[in-house]
Amino acid sequence: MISLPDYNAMSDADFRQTVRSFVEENYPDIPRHTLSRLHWEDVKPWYLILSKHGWICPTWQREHGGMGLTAGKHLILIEEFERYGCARVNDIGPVMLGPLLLKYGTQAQKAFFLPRILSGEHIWAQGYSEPGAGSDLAAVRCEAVLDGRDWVINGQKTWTTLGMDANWIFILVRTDKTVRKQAGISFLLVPMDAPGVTIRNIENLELEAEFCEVFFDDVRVPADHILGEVNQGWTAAKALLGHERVFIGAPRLSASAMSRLNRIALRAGVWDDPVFRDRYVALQCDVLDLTDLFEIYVDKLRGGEDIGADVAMLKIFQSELYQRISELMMEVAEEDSGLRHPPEGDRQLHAAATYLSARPTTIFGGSTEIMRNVLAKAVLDLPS
Amino acid sequence: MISLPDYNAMSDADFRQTVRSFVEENYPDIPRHTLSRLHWEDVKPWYLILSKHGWICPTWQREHGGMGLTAGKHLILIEEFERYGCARVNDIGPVMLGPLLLKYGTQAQKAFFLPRILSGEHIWAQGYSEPGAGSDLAAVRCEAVLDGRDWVINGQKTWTTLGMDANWIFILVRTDKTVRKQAGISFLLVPMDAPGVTIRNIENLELEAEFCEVFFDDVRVPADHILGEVNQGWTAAKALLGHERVFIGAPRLSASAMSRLNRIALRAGVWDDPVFRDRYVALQCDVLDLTDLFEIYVDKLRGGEDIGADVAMLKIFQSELYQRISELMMEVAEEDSGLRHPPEGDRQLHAAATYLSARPTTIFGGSTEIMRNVLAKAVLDLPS
Amino acid sequence: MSESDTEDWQENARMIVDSARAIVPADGSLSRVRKARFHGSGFDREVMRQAADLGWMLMRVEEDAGGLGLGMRETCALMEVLGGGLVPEPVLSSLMAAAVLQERLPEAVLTGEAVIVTAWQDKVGAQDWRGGASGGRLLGRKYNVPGAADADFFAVVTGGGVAVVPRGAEGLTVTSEETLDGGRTGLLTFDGVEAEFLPCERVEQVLQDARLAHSAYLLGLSERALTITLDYLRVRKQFDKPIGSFQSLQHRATEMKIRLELARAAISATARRFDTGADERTRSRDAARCKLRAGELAMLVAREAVQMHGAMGITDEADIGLFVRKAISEANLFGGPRQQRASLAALLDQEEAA
Amino acid sequence: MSESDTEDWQENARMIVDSARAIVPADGSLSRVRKARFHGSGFDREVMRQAADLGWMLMRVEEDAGGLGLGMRETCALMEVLGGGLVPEPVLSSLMAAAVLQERLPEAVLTGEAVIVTAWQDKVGAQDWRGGASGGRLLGRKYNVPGAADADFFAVVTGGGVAVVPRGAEGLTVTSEETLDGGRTGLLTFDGVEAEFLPCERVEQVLQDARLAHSAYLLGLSERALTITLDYLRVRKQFDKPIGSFQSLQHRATEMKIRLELARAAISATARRFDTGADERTRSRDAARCKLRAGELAMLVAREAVQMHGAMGITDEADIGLFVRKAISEANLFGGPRQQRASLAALLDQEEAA
Repeated sequence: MISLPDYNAMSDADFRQTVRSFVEENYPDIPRHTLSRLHWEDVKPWYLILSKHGWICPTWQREHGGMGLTAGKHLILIEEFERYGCARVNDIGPVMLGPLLLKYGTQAQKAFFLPRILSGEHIWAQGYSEPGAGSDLAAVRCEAVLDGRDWVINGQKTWTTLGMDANWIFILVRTDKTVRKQAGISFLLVPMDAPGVTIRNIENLELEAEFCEVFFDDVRVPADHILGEVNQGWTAAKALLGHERVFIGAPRLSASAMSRLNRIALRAGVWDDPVFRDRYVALQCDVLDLTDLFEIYVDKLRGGEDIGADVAMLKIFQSELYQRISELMMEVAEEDSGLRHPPEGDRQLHAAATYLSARPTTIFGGSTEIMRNVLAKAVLDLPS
Repeated sequence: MISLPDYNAMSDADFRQTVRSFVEENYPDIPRHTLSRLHWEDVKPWYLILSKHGWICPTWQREHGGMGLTAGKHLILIEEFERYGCARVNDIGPVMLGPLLLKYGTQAQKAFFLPRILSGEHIWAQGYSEPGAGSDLAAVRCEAVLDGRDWVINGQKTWTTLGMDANWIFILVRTDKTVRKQAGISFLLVPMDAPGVTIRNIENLELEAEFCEVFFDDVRVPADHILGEVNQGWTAAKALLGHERVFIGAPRLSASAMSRLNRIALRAGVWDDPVFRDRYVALQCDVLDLTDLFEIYVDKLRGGEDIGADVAMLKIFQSELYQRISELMMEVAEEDSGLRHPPEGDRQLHAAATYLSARPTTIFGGSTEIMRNVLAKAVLDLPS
Repeated sequence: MSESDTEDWQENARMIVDSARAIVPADGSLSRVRKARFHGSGFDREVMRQAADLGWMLMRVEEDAGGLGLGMRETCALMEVLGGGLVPEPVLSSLMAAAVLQERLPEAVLTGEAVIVTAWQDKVGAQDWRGGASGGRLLGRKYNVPGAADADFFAVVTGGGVAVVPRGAEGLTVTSEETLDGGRTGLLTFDGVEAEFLPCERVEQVLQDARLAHSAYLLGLSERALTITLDYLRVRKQFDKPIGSFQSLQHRATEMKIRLELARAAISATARRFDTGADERTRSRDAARCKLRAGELAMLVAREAVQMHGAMGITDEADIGLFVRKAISEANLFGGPRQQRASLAALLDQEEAA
Repeated sequence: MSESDTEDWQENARMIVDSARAIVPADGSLSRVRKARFHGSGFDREVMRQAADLGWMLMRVEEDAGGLGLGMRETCALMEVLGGGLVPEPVLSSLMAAAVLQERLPEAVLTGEAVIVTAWQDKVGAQDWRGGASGGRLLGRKYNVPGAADADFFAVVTGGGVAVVPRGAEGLTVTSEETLDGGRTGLLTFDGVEAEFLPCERVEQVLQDARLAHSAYLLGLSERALTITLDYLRVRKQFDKPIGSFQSLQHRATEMKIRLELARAAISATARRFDTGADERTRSRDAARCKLRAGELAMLVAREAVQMHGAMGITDEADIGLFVRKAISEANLFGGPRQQRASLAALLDQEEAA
């Protein structure tokens, strides 16, 4: 195991500098500041470098091969990675599955899976949504039946982000149809090369295959490929929310979009137009106010406080703000808003790229509509 | 009976000129272009002049003492009255009850009530809403029980516009509690001086007593003071909607608010501000587009076509537009937006007067929320 | 306003809309449109030939110039159908060329053998068109020329007159870039191209007409996108209920409907005013107002259609995506909202002075 | 940022907020506020005396000038409570006078015998304050002076220094007009009033502080109005269901909540930055940003509160109306959104240059 310094003992400023130097020294020759996700073949060098230095799983405890960062330090790491424009790696294993394994996994599961996430041998995908179970996730119908020593799985998952890059997938399956829908769900771990697993890529509006459908046709996995107890999968699936929501609501996406808007406006010759400026400063205030709100949640994370349902406010406002910025970009870009490729080959000037990349932010990870339902009930205490 | 020319035979232009001359010659020395309603004592001279000339009930057939105007001609009359700024009279009798009497009334009812509306002897109020029955009007609880030859009425009405000026009121009352709520409602005609009727004025945000509550405490009216059949009141109450909705959606309120906004902007010195102009022209387009949409409905009226539920679009957009104009006024008026009285004594410059008068337009006559529910179901065919 | 020609134009419009069914399938299929994306010129010459056969090239040519002399009401009716079908061919640009050239429209265009498009825009983000002519030659650039990738002639509009330039003219460089909807937008660069400049006094009017006609295209697009979205709201279920039963989506859907009907009313009334004689200020104002309304409508419907389709909305395979891509590709043609509001604000000055 | 004084300020703020309960009833009763409307000076001298007794007049006076030297965090905490209680007294204007005058604040003000308010604004719709001094005398006008109808002293801020002018000064005319919330706004006219001009370098800072403090007042007002509206949504029934169960109202309510929490976060972070040392550009930008956010919040909540209360919302008897009237009376004080955005746009130029 790699021996790492105690990052949490560093001052924030020192740690920030450490991360900055690390990134500058180690980031490989792959794209930076991409708006869309890179595939495994392109981002693999960065994953392996992070892996080699013990930096691939920042939040795992050190005894499990992680960096053991506090939430505050983790945020600094994210900020510096974003500042440099580091591509996002296939991080479902490090971010989603790892913590669940640590909490619910058996000793054997931990011993088998954790090192393989750390090394990059296992690249995981998340199989939650189905054609009939999106916002209403608990309506999953993909089912698993115990047949001797195997689970036999039949059904379909969809919107599986970068599923085509993964060699393992964790899925929510129905294992009891006779109970309340949340109570009959289990959490299975499935190798993508198991007989009966097929995938079909789905192109998104950016014409990239970022997600896929995964079909399970009499797929068999050993009975011990279950995480947690039978019919307790819903609890595990829900356990991850909370801390991550704060990061989703961070003002970074909007702030970087503002700097692109600035450049697009300069190119379009409207930077000095008072009408444009009036709208620009209003958006700028939105970003700054969001930053102040975000800091409140970061302080809570730093202080080890639990994050309540109210964090949905961050996600709603951030994603809608990002979209509003992208919409002003489109207006400012005028006829160039319709170009498929960046003007002058400069991605910063490509209004449509931001516009399209902003669309899923109000849909995935809890749609704005679902988030508002949650806020209305859990925070505003309005009746059903 | 007064002998009137056949106005419908005139060209639109000739009729418009006729109305314009009539107003200029006959309008009494009472306020014009008021944003709030006048009370009976102030508007009475105008009512009596209209009455004397046979112009008080423009839509009633001529044999009943009306002008017998077609919808198209009626619209011209309304436009010219508004153009001159004629105060609105207490018109519940002419506009609401009259047509209902003509459709559902007995010969005796018509003979008794119609002439008294025409003469101004009876001033009517409408008693529909109750504290628990606003948007959900069919939930009326004010009840009437037949006791011998009398209806005995107990309960309360509220939001009765200019009820304090009326000497008669028509009310929806519950006469059968055992059936579907719409099926147990009757329509009674009640003199305000009947023992047991008390009223309490309600001041509105403009600090004027424009409406009141009316309480019924063992109020007795003869059994024949019912309009239509027992338990058929809901049908009568609903019968009036349709044509009137077109007039509610007319762009006049918004157009006149724009001219006030123009003056307020000039006074505030922002008329040349490009940021203001950008918002001003956007609102101006809204008014012009609304005018084009309104004309489509006017053409339907002229052609005698039925008006469908889609007319709610006019009301929603008009009332929200009027409010948006008033909100820009408030912004432009800066610190003066908070003044109770008009700056320089000029009501045209009083942003808050428009702001406040615009508030009820999205609430009364079918709230925007109810109108959108109706549109979603009846026009967009969306499921319940 | 004169309504004496009411029945005439309605009958004409009906015939033209019917004829468009040869190009826009009555069953709403978008398979041709989908297949044509992202390769070749972005449009089908065969469809342009059909359009010529159907007489569309003569619609905006006056009767005494040998045309059909049809009005903007008929033109908008046609454009609305083309928008609903997301037709990628440069029909409007060809009609503009015909309107500018009148009896001087090349014969090969009328027979459908050749395709002509209009090149007018001097720069991105402005509605200027007077550049390009210098000393009897064409110089400089013309932006956003639809169909440029495979057109045979360009009607090049300049302050010095209009020039019909064949594709192969010496000194003319034609380049084009892919657009998000899978088509291409052209850039013409003139390096002293010899040309005959024909006098033309109606350029500004043709541009106003085009702005209105393009608004009708966006209206058709938006209406179909709303219809598809409403269909989805009726059938897609979550929490055991159709999502169209959720009040917040219902209320947002009614807002789209209201904006759509405002656009329809404005476009239809403006087309009538254009056909029955409107003064220059009214033409200028109403063309801008229609374009503002229709452009914002298309962007609103695009945004809400994606959101209401949820994850389906951000796939390329769902047809709604074709509407979204077309909306964001074309909403700003003939001037985005910024330009329209600026020109309306300029008219405000005239009103004050008047 | 230094957080060493975290506990200090929190304890101070708690004490001040507690002390405000003498003026703002803990049970939320608005009967005093309602009764005070539309007669007299629009405020209660007794309450101003209480405020002085509670030491508020010394809050913004430095410790070496004999004051408490409290920060903007404590001030905003107080203003938020006053806003929630719709307190009509000119507390902020008095605190401004104290901040400007420091050790020169009249003794009678400290004891609560006399009321002082600040007169700074040169014209409606602008944040200019340098006018008024000419040749050692006061000339011209000062607008929007709160409490002018019954104040004893005016701290008149000019480019030539600040002058403490007693109400009865020769050449001073005090008039006041009713405001929609039932208070009065004052206009001072100086016809060559003799005055001693005390030097003062902190006017712009005090105005930034006031802009922030007034934002906190609007925040308190908005929060209470939202609370009342949510209560109404929970109990008011239509169609046999509480109207708060209707999704479209729920979603709009969440939007108010989000805007409210943004305002709270911005005001709280700005107050901390002000207290821990922010440069001039940050101060200027953040004061404008808080005022923009809070002003728009108050107007949003006012609009939605009326609509969600239905007919009750347009009566004067429902308490929500008091909030609506106060919101529209005060949202534009210290500059409406137009002014704030304009000053933010001006800062944009500095950023570019920087």
